Amino acid sequence: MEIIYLIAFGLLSISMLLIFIRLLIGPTLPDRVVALELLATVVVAMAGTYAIFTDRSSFIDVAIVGALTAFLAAIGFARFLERGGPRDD
Amino acid sequence: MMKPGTLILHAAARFLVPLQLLFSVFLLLRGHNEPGGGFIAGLVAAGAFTLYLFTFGAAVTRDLMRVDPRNLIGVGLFIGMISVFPAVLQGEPFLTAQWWPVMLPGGTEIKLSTPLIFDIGVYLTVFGSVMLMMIALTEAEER
Amino acid sequence: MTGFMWNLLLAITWVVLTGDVGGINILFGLLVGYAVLGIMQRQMPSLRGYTRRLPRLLRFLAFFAKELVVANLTVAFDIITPVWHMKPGVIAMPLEAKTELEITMVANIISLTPGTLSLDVSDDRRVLFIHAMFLDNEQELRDSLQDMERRVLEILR
Amino acid sequence: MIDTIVNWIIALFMLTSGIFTLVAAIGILRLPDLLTRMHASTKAGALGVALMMIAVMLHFGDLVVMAKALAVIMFILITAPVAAHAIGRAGYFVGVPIWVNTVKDELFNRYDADTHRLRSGLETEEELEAMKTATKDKPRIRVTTKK
Amino acid sequence: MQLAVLVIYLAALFTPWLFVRHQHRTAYLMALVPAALTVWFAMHIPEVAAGATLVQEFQWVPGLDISFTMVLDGLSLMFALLICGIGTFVVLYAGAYLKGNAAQNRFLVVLLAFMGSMLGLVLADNLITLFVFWELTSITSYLLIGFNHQSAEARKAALQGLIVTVAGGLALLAGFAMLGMMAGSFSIQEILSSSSAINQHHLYSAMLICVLLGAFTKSAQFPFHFWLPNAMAAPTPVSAYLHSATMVKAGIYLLARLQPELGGTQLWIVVLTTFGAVTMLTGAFMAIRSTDLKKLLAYSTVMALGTLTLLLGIGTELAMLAFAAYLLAHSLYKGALFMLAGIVDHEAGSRDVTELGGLRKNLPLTALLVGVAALSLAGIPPLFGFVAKELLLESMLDGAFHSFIYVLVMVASIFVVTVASVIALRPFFGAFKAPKEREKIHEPPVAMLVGPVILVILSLFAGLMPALAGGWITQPASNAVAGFTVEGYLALWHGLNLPLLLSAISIAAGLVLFKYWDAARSKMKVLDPIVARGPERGYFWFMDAIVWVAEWQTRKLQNGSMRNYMRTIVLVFVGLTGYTLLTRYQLHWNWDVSLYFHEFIAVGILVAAGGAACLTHSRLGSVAAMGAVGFSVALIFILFSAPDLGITQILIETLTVILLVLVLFRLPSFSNISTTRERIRDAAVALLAGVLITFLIMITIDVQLFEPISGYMIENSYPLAHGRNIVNVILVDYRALDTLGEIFVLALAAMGVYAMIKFNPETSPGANHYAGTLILPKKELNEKDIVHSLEEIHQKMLEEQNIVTAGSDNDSDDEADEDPYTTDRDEQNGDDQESDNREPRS
Amino acid sequence: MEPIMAIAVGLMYAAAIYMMLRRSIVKLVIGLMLLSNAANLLIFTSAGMTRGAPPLIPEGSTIPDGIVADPLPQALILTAIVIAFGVLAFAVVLIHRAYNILRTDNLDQMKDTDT
Amino acid sequence: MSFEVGLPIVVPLLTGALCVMFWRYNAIQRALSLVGSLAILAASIWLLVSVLNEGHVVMHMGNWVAPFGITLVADMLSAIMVVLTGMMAVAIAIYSLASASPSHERFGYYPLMHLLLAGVCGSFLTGDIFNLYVWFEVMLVASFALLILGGERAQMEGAVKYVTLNLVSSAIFLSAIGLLYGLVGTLNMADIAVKLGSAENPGLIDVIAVMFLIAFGIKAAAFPLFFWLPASYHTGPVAVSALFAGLLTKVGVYALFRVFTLIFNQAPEFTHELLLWVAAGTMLTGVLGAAAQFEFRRILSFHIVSQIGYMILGLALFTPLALIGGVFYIMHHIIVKTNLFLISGITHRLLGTYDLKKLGGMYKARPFLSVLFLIPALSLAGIPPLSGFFAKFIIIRAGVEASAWVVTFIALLVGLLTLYSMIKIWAEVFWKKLPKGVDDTALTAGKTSGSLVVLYIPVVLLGACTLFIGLHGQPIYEFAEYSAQQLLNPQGYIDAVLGGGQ
Ligand code: NA
Ligand code: NA
Repeated sequence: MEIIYLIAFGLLSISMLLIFIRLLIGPTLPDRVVALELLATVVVAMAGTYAIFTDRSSFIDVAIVGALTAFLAAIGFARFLERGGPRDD
Repeated sequence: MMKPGTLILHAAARFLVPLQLLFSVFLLLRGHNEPGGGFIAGLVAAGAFTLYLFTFGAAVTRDLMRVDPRNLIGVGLFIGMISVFPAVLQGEPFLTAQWWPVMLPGGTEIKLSTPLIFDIGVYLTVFGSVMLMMIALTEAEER
Repeated sequence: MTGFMWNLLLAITWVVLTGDVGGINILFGLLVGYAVLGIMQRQMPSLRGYTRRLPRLLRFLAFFAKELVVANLTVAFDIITPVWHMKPGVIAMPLEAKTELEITMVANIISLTPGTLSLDVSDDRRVLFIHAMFLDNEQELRDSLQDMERRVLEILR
Repeated sequence: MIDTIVNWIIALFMLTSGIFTLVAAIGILRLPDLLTRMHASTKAGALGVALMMIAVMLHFGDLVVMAKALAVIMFILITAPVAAHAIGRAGYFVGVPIWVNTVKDELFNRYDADTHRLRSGLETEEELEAMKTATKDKPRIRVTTKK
Repeated sequence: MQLAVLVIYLAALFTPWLFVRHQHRTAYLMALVPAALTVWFAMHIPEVAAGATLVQEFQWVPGLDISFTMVLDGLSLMFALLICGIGTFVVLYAGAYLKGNAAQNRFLVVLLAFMGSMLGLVLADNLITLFVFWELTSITSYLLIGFNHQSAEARKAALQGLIVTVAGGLALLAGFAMLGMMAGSFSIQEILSSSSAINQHHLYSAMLICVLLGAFTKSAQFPFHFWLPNAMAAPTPVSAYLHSATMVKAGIYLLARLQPELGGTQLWIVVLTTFGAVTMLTGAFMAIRSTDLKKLLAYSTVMALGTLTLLLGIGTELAMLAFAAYLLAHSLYKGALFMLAGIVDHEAGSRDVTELGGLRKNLPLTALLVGVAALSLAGIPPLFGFVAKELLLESMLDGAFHSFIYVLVMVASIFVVTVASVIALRPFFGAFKAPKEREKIHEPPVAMLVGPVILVILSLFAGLMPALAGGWITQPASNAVAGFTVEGYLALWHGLNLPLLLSAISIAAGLVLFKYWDAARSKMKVLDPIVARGPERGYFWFMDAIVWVAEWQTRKLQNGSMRNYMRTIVLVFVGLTGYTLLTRYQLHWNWDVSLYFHEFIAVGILVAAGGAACLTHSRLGSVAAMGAVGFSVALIFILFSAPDLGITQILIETLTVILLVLVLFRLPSFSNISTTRERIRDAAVALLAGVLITFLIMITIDVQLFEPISGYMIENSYPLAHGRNIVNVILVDYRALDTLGEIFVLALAAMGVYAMIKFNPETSPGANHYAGTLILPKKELNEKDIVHSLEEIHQKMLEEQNIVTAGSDNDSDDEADEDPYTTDRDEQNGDDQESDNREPRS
Repeated sequence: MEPIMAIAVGLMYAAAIYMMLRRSIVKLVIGLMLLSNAANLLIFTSAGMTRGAPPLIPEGSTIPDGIVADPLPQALILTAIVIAFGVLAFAVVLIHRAYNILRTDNLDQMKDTDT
Repeated sequence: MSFEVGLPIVVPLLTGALCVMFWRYNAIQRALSLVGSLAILAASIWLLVSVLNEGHVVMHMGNWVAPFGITLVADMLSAIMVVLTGMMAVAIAIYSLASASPSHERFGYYPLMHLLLAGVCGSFLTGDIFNLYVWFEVMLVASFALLILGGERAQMEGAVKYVTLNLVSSAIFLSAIGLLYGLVGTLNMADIAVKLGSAENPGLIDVIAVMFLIAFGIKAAAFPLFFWLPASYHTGPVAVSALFAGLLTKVGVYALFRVFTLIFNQAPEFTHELLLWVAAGTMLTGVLGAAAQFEFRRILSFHIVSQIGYMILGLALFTPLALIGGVFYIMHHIIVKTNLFLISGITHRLLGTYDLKKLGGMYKARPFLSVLFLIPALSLAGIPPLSGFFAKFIIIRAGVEASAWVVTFIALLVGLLTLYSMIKIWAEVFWKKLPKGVDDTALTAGKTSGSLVVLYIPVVLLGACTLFIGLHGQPIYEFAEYSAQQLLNPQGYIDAVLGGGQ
């Protein structure tokens, strides 16, 4: 069974890496923000995986908080753009 | 007055904020046994109101909160301080945890304790502090 | 909403009466409350149609899950294949939904459906602007979106 | 026996979740413009989490955990599109480049550069007039900043 | 005796209060205090003359061996009498001299305080107590010299006197510390009576030099003599009191006091005789170059101080006799002369002898008194000055010294006769000459004359009855200085001997020199450059050097550049820690690199995001990268069993990003001003620090010295603290105090943020002035640096980026985007790699 | 794991310090953020890292089953995170205000109180 | 139960919390502030008495025995520091009545001040290294907020440096704690001392010691880490900078004293030698920095640096007498430096500037103020019989007895240069004629206004303390001696905390 978990972890990790690359290359701010948002989502999935992996349900709480809060950053960025912040920045 | 959010955001915020607040209280109350606690709960609550802030603006959020964040901080700190003293009555050092089991009608026992009071103080302070900063910053920006 | 509140209230009463706060018991309380409301709703205007929503909701969820997976696969296919099959574009969709909540629900559901993404609602709330990935057959897309909206509204109204 | 089957189902969910997440990641990396990338991130991402949470539900089988996992799914399903809407809209309006092969843009002409109002295109003449003269509702996007 | 000192201080304290009612008459009232004390001390003369030593013990800080014990022996008695006696006259004199001056009360306060300090100095038994009074005399004298504080000249002179004497005082303190350590006590009596061979101690030389530095600076010995003439900026009573009779003799007093224990060594003899003789000559030489009455007197005082030092250096019994006699004689005539010079200045309006002449008609009494005192100064019988001078010459001839010193003494004696003549004759004889009109010049009030009259009478009296003066006053003093009963006596007539001859020669030569004084002075102008290169230049050089070094250091160290501060601190950290690590620890560790792929990715993203946050040119890109850092940290926390931390990290990260986004809205974008070299240097510094940290962590994880205490926490979390989340239990119970502090930190930060945003000079005008905040003028900005709006910021950023990317083929999306909201989207030029062949949309 | 983390943390420190040596106050703040994260990770790493054993006591027992991660550093880090957040918020707004008043984000132009 | 050891922390925390609660009502805040500061003083004196009776006063917070919980410990040094904090609290509270504007009060002046005091007291009393970090931060953030209160340009410029460099210090401190915990697995300082005492690897301990030295060195403004202090201390409201001047850097010094006597005492030939050079550099650079300045508070700020050098010198020499000197110096300096800043505030009130070139005429117009200035100024320069003299004398004597000639020479030289600076202020502000064009209406106003009287009260009180210590130094000396004795024998501290048996 462990191999499955590790494959799942591997898939999520590679996802993180790819998302991170998008975060780096942008090119515009919204692109980065979308990447960041997705990164947070993957962290939530990671927490879930880890909960299964270690058989500890406590990690689900992390997932809940992640799911509930992480999008706020995106809203913040969106607000920045809406108020006239430069998109290239 | 600039209209801060969009329709979709408005609706989402109205829906999400109560959920987040509820969740924050949940985190607060069971923090002693599971991940959570006053600090985390306070941050979640602050996150909720920050969403509201971004969606509806500072004035509306202030109105929603009713209490000035500084009062929240003051009360939070004061509650935090309250938990310092009950032990003195027992001749025990400051901050010694005191537990008062309370029997609810229906046979359930709830344990009131100074750590819980303390956690509530933490919750209010954290909540108040973050909101004080966020609202002030937003107001400065809205000017 | 009122209906759900009543349901919750009944469940809580059930829990208090039985004196057992366990999760199973709460669930059972909810079920009992739901059943009771099913009987009562004919006499109370504010509760009218409450119990009908549950089956609708379940049906919608099934539909939505199917859409989610199937359409996701389409998108996924396009993503992982080297050549782009997509024909993206922004379309304006006239809205049936009226209230803020309805519009938001519709918009969100559409966003969650692969291939479509709600961008914004016009100021007069009549039109939802949607970014779609596959505009090969625009009318078909519009139809399915309208179908989706109808289903959502069915639950909400 | 049942345990094994459940385990395999869990494994299936986990792997699917991973794959969908990966698809989202590839999508966000490969897709040509912001809006299409957001398709990948919103759906595949949400689906990835949802599937993982279903795996969690199955794995723990505990009611509380199931409720929590359900909450995660619900929250993701609510917040992901909202965030996508916020970013997509803002990105579009500040002029983030759009893919050249985009075939249609009905939003394009509905957006008034002067008043920054978003018209539906279904307004009557009077409504349009009223919109132009209504000064108290300022645009949602700031045109200029304070000097 | 403690009471005596205290009474004077109390008198000082009450003066302002009395002054309100009695004005300048307060001085006459106050003169009663030293007068009474003079009487009181005089009553002890017989006792002390009989060889008794009065001791009054009193503890002060016993822990430090500092006592307030006071001792009255021959030496202190002589000084006490001089201090109180001359003090009485000076206070009286000051009452009249400064009549009508608004600051007279302050003057009296400080003068009395000085008197108390001086008295304390000579009575103290404890070295440290002595030092306390020593410094007090420096400070009070500073205040007195700077009496005319609105004149920059006076301030400068006062500062000079203070710096020189305090510098010496600090050396003295070190000397005392050493002496106390060597003798095992700070009590002078114990030191003098102890059997410890202090002059054999290996620190003796160092200690002696320190003590001598103190004494020499205070007593204006060469090369520190320059401050004394400059101190003549002080009002005359001050000069009369401090700079002739008392304070400048404090150093002499100290040397005399310690002579029995410290004296007699080769070092002592050589240093004291050499510096004494040189000082003597310097004083005499400088005196005849001067035309200002007070300068003349001041330099002759320098000469006298040199003489006294010389005598202490000689150290024979005869020298001790001469020492005490000379000291007394000098105090008597010099005190009188200063006061008289003040009268001349006061009445005639000048104290420059070249501007004065023929005043004897208007100031007959003054002229007479000056004449008599000058006789004493010149050492002419039957005045006490003669007695002292005879003894001086005798003890000179008695000792076996280099002939150089004889010559010096003779030259000085000749010059001093000239000086005396100048003082006595030039202002009073010849044609009338004075800045003031003749009719307005008349004898001063009695209060100003009392002192000179009595002092001159005493000079005469002591000269006529040297045995009496010797037996009662100077011989007990000599005994105290010598440390044993000195054989010998004071007499006016020692018979025809070599000293008498020398005396006669010097008088004759001095008179001859006086005749050609004006010519000689102009001839001596040739020497001015040499004089100008005197030790005073050293003082100025030192003061300039301080300011120069200070400014240089400030330019180098405290140069206002935060980055320099930062870099210094980091380098210190790296240097010190690295040095310690390399020199004091053997580097060794075991690698344990078992890790999962996903962990590696998490860490990799962490590092990459951190790097990206550094290297990106976009502010918000940097913020987004920080978000990624935060999420990877959260992931690491999750992967390593810290769910609470994971949750907190996610929440905090989100809020931080929001905060940054809110704030960055108003801030300009990054600009690349640093040169590549700068960046490489900073990167090197940063990397060094990073490597160091890595090493430290590696060592720490390799070395686990003890079991952590958290085992107890884990075991008792549920049974005792009723919590299942141990981290939370630690936070709210085990370490609740930390958490208590932490919420206060957060609250404080919030209050600070709130205040920053809402409270500024515009919102609350005047508030900052009221609170005493530093208010700088509005900053002048270069027009090109002023940024008015976001568009400009944006524009500027783009321009800068164009500059940065100019020449590179990396065509990114930073085109000059005049209006980002344009509806005419198609006009936007290609800005994506993917958007090369844009098609029209419908 | 720890050695890798040690290197990562070292790099974080380096990045933080590098940022704090820039002229721009915004970069300074980014540096501060990195620094506080790095310090937290340092504590986390040097106290030893444990996989999959959160310091929680399961229902029904009074001590955790098996070895759990050291809860104390976690509590310390939690405190440190909060403190760092407060401080950082302050710093961020400070540069905001400083910029508003001085109209420059160049640290080298902030010398008027200090030369 | 020894509540007195907790009260000096709890009282200002409570005052602060209450002040925040009543943020709308300035009058209530003022009253709370006054009562609160008096209460700190009372509690601290209670503590001092207890320490004199019992040697060490210990309280295990939350009733968790050491080393598992956080233990508050007061030895003589802590008690002295806390008493001084109480005194400063009262002085500043009074001064603030007439120097804090209503705006300042509305924006948290009083709670910030009391929480700063809480942080200071907490730092002095805690026996836990991480808890020390927490109190440091409380103190630091409170000081940040106080420093910028008013939003002047100078404040912002100063604060950027103050905040950044202090945060660097905190980061180093935190890192050192992390490493230390990794090594010994405990946070209680007495426990750390026991464990390090029995550890085999002193070299590594020295590395940690050096990190602590740097972290606390920054807080204490030691050479070459002091830059933040002269850049910022003179910018804030004057009562605030007075409080900072007296207390904040002393917390760093206290921490150095604490850890380098209790924990890192294994290799004094290395660590304390290092401290010696730090001390020498601090004394010298500080005093030279001042010589180039012409701003009242800036001169004083640089002198804080130089005086810190003396205190560190006391620790570095590490002999009983030297430690006595160090402690004595701390006591003296807190009072004197606070007082000097307060006086600078009065002259500012009278003439509206801190620039020496624009000040003047004070001696003529305000003779009483002149005397009040001379007392602390001369004391700072080490002129007898004021408190500073004994402080300096003990240090110098200790230096001589330890044959540390170079530093002793520097200490003496610095004494001279300190006098030079003080005299510069005296000559410029008091003696010099008032320069033309300076508004002197407040200066020449015949009657002393009520608010000015309030400003004088703490100055007089502190001046009296300086005089008292100078004239009757024995009790203070005994306090210092007692604390030095305890510092040199950490076993007593360890036994008191760990219960002796462990
Ligand atoms: Na370890
Ligand atoms: Na270790």
